[in-house]
Amino acid sequence: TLRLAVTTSFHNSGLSDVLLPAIQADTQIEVQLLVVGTGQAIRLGEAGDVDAILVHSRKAEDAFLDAGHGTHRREIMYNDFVFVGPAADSAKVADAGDAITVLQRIRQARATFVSRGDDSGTHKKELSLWAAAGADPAQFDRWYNAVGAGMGASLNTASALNAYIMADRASWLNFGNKGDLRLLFAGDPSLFNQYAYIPVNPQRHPHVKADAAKRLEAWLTSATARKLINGYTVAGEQLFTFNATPTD
Amino acid sequence: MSAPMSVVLEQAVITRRGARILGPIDMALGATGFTIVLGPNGAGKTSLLKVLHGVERLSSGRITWSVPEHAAREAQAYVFQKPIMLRRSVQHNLAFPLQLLKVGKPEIGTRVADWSRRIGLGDALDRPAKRLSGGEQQKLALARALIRHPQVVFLDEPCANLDGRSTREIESLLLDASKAGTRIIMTTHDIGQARRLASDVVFLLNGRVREQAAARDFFAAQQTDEARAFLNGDIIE
Amino acid sequence: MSAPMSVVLEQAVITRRGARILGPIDMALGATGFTIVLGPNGAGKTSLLKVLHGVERLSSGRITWSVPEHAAREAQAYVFQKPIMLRRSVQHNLAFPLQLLKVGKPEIGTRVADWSRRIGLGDALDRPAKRLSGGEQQKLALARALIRHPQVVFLDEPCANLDGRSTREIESLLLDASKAGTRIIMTTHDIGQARRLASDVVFLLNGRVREQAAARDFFAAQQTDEARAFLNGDIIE
Amino acid sequence: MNEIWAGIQAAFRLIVTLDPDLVEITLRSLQVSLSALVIASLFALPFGTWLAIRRFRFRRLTIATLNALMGLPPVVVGLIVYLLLSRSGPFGVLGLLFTPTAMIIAQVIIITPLIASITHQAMRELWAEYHDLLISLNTTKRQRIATLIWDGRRTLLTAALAGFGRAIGEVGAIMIVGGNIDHATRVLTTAIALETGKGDFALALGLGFVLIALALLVNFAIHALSRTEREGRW
Amino acid sequence: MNEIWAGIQAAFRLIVTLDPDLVEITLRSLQVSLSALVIASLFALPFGTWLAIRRFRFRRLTIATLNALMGLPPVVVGLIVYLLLSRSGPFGVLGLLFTPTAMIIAQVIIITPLIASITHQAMRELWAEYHDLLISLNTTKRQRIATLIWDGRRTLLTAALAGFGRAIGEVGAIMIVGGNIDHATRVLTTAIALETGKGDFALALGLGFVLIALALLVNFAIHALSRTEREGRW
Ligand SMILES: Nc1ncnc2c1ncn2[C@@H]1O[C@H](COP(=O)(O)OP(=O)(O)OP(=O)(O)O)[C@@H](O)[C@H]1O
Ligand SMILES: Nc1ncnc2c1ncn2[C@@H]1O[C@H](COP(=O)(O)OP(=O)(O)OP(=O)(O)O)[C@@H](O)[C@H]1O
Ligand SMILES: [Mg+2]
Ligand SMILES: [Mg+2]
Repeated sequence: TLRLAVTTSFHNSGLSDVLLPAIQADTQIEVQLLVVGTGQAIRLGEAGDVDAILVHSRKAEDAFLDAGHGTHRREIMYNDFVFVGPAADSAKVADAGDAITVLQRIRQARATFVSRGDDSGTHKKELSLWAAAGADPAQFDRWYNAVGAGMGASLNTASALNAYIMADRASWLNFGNKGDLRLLFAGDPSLFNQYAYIPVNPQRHPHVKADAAKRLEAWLTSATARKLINGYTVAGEQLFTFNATPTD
Repeated sequence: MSAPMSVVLEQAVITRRGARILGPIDMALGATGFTIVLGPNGAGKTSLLKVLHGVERLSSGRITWSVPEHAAREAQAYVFQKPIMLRRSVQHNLAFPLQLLKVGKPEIGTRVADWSRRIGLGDALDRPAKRLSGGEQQKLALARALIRHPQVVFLDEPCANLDGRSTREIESLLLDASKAGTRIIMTTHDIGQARRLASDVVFLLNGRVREQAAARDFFAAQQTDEARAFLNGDIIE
Repeated sequence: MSAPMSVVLEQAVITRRGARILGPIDMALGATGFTIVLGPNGAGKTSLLKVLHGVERLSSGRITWSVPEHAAREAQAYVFQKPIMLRRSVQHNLAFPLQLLKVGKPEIGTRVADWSRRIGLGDALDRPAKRLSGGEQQKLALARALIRHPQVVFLDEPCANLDGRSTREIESLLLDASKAGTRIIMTTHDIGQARRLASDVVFLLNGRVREQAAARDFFAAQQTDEARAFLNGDIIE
Repeated sequence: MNEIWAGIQAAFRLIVTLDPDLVEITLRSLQVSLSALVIASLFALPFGTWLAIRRFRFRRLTIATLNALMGLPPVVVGLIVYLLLSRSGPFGVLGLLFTPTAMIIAQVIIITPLIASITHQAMRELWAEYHDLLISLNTTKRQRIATLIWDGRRTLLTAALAGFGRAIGEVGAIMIVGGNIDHATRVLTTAIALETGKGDFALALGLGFVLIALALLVNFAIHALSRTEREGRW
Repeated sequence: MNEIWAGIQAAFRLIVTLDPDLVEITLRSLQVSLSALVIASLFALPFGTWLAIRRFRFRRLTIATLNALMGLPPVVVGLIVYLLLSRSGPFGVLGLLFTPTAMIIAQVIIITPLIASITHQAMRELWAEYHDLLISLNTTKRQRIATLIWDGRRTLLTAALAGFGRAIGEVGAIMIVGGNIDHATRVLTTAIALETGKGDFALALGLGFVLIALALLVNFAIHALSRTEREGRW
């Protein structure tokens, strides 16, 4: 068995339910998923409580590697973030040109907006976009709600507040409590969300199952994985795009 | 004084976990008098009093007071064999029955002062009742029962733990009350006391009424050997 | 029978929330005899017995048994004024003190059977003790105290709720035990009983020892007016 | 390991610097939990006592159910309250969702069975003791309950404190109905959950120790007020 | 609203179809919480009783602290247990992290103060009643505690049930130390939290109702065994 720390957004996508059995079958590795916040996933890796992590937050990943906690970083796939909001779309973001504009319009309209506010990959991405839009969420008032919760919980809050929110496509499509929220904007390349796989460093933690981690990496970057990942759809939409460079 | 209260028991029976502990009893008690209930330990005296007062329910049979249930309960008071002390000070124990009746504060104050003095606890008003000595608790329980001026009083061995003087005082107090028309039903193991107080006697044995008679006749000549044996403190039957 | 046990109180005092409820008492009790402690309600009889037995602590002063503390406690038994019933059946109440001493099952069985018979509860073995009548509980408490064959027994008004016959039986039982060498220290409000049983008397008043004498002398001629008044059931001073 | 040490330091720092955010969420925690405690007690104390004195057909069933409800999973309670208060729910119009009020409602539901059960258990003893007297004095149900609660107040303290403890440490329910919105519904426990998710264990522990300190404070205060230990027979 | 209805249906479906996953996590919930209850009781009952009979210098302080510990925030307990069991923690070598054992440890820590406090409160009454007799019979401390626990067993039931309730419904701590790993450490409460996160309220509620049903079942069973209500003075 191998323990892999993943983020809520990845788990909520439901892709894991497809991959794990296949992995089990092809490699006889039973992968145990620990679904936690990005930060916590990193910490689990540092402590050596998991054998590898699969996250999407470049900065944190690099820091993790620089500190020598991981052996190397291997990009696996990406999905993208989408802007979700009330069907009425009071802020008129649907026809915006790019993500920056979306945020600016929301801000101008002072439309209720829900932010993860939990330092997760998603949250970091949102903050970077705000920065690019030349705004600082710290200055915002009541309309901006930093809920400090996972993707699902935040979506629940947004749905109850009928608010705008930035979510990853996977979580959104699998989300069961949409209320009258709609997907309003997507597609801007700046919204792409790269997932990377990092095995925990066996020099640091002798007990980690390094070879299993290696075999899993090999599988994740294999053609089988490509087929399954690209082939995984929810409501007819493809969620993830496999972009690992196969080992030659 | 309101309507006189007499009571009738018909085929009254109490059974507890299969065993019959009282009855069947057919008995009538008049509206006046000082009834002493006699009988050996475990005869059923306490049970009988509790049934009459209504704190213990009948398993079968009937009990009927001459006045409506509610009126009856209102006008009765009971002094239990083991004094039940509220976890409060002496004075709050005395005040409690009056507070339940929403009696005015000053009125309560005077009555409490009066009764605490009568039972010699005038300077123990603020002591926790549970810390009183056995006899003091018994006296307190008695005062708490009489402070409402009940028409009917049940007393279950009220002097068991009292010293000679207190016993005498309580006895005269009860006799006065009785003369003043209070109906008293009391148990005791002190035959001398029974002779001094009783106007009529009920003799219980194994949960049944073995003998019921005017005190004079009963003490002069018992109808049953058991009663005779009991009075002599001999082994019964 | 092991070493005789006498006890000495020196300047013994109990104060509770400021009030002195006992003492100062200087008193010595010999290793043999049948001591009756007399005194009005609230005199401090129970407190004195509890101090001697060691369930109540002294606020000041000293108490010294002729044998080591532990040995003393081992060989003593106490019957409380209010019977304390374990929430168990009659037989388990009787067996309890023996179980504590790890007495063998069969031995326990026979002793329990014997004592339950003596107190007339032979056919109530499985009844919850708390449901017994007042007198039955008092007899059970007595049996539970004596079942260990203690050398010293403290009895706090043991016959208060007993009928004439039971009282007689208990008295003879106590006299036998006393003759057999058991040290008995007992309180009662029944002067007659005191006369029948006492070998010597301690008369308490307001927490102080007012008089201590051989029974014969005491009942023949009291040294103090208070004692005289007490025996006549008059108001004291 | 050293995280625990770091946590203690964090707690210390937070307290000495009187970090404004900390003060804010701490006060909110207190406000929510104490309100919940008071409201729950108003139901639970009389109800538990009533259960102790009243004999009716389904009494045992009721008590067993009450005991079972002590196991109400906070998340489920939170979910139900959420559904009731959400705009699409029956009470949506009140707009209570994501307000401290909603958190109080959820906590009241969670701690009421706990307080009622403990009350019932404590009151049975006292009722056994008072039964004959109170019947004899011909008291009304109301008077009986009042008398028992008053004379048993010291033993009821534990019931109340247990309820408070459950409330102040609870996170599952208030996270859902409160939303852990910064400066609006964030309390100590939700903040702790958040920091844990972020992986900032030191801060999480720090807040945790602050919470424990708070609980200690409240308990000492209450114990000081009602001199519990003076009670008893000694 | 209709979600609640959907939830009831989901619960019904899960139960009638005896969904294997459901059975698995339900049994695990039971196993973890009952183990925690047993272990905690082994400490808490004697300790609470001991507190009731023993008088020592810092008694009041101890009791107040114990009461305060009823408010231990599960998340914090989880965090601390995590740090202790973590590979880089002192007990890392045991490899207990993310196992049911770890979850039991956390729950024991959470419910012990609760059980001990209720025990202490219940035992003070009984001790007041037995005090003179047990002293007079010259009993050892051990014998006193044993006697009180035995004769007070029915009142202690509430303490135990409260502990069980707290354990079975708890999620914060076991989420952290258990990790909610499918087929390994997933229990009802963590599963509920998961489904809530996915926004699948029907399933979450369904699981919640199953959990409540479970609690009811356990309580009825226990009540049936110990005929609580036969006790008392009636
Ligand atoms: N709840 C009960 N369950 C079983 N037996 C009971 C119960 N209550 C009373 N008894 C039995 O019924 C009998 C009568 O009890 P009761 O208290 O009326 O006797 P009593 O005449 O008052 O005796 P005493 O003079 O000792 O007070 C006793 O043998 C007692 O053991
Ligand atoms: N814990 C206490 N706190 C305050 N006062 C107490 C306490 N215990 C006993 N007293 C008082 O001390 C006095 C003596 O009590 P004690 O029980 O020894 O009297 P007693 O001689 O046994 O009386 P009785 O014949 O009624 O049993 C009483 O006035 C009682 O109120
Ligand atoms: Mg009686
Ligand atoms: Mg006394």
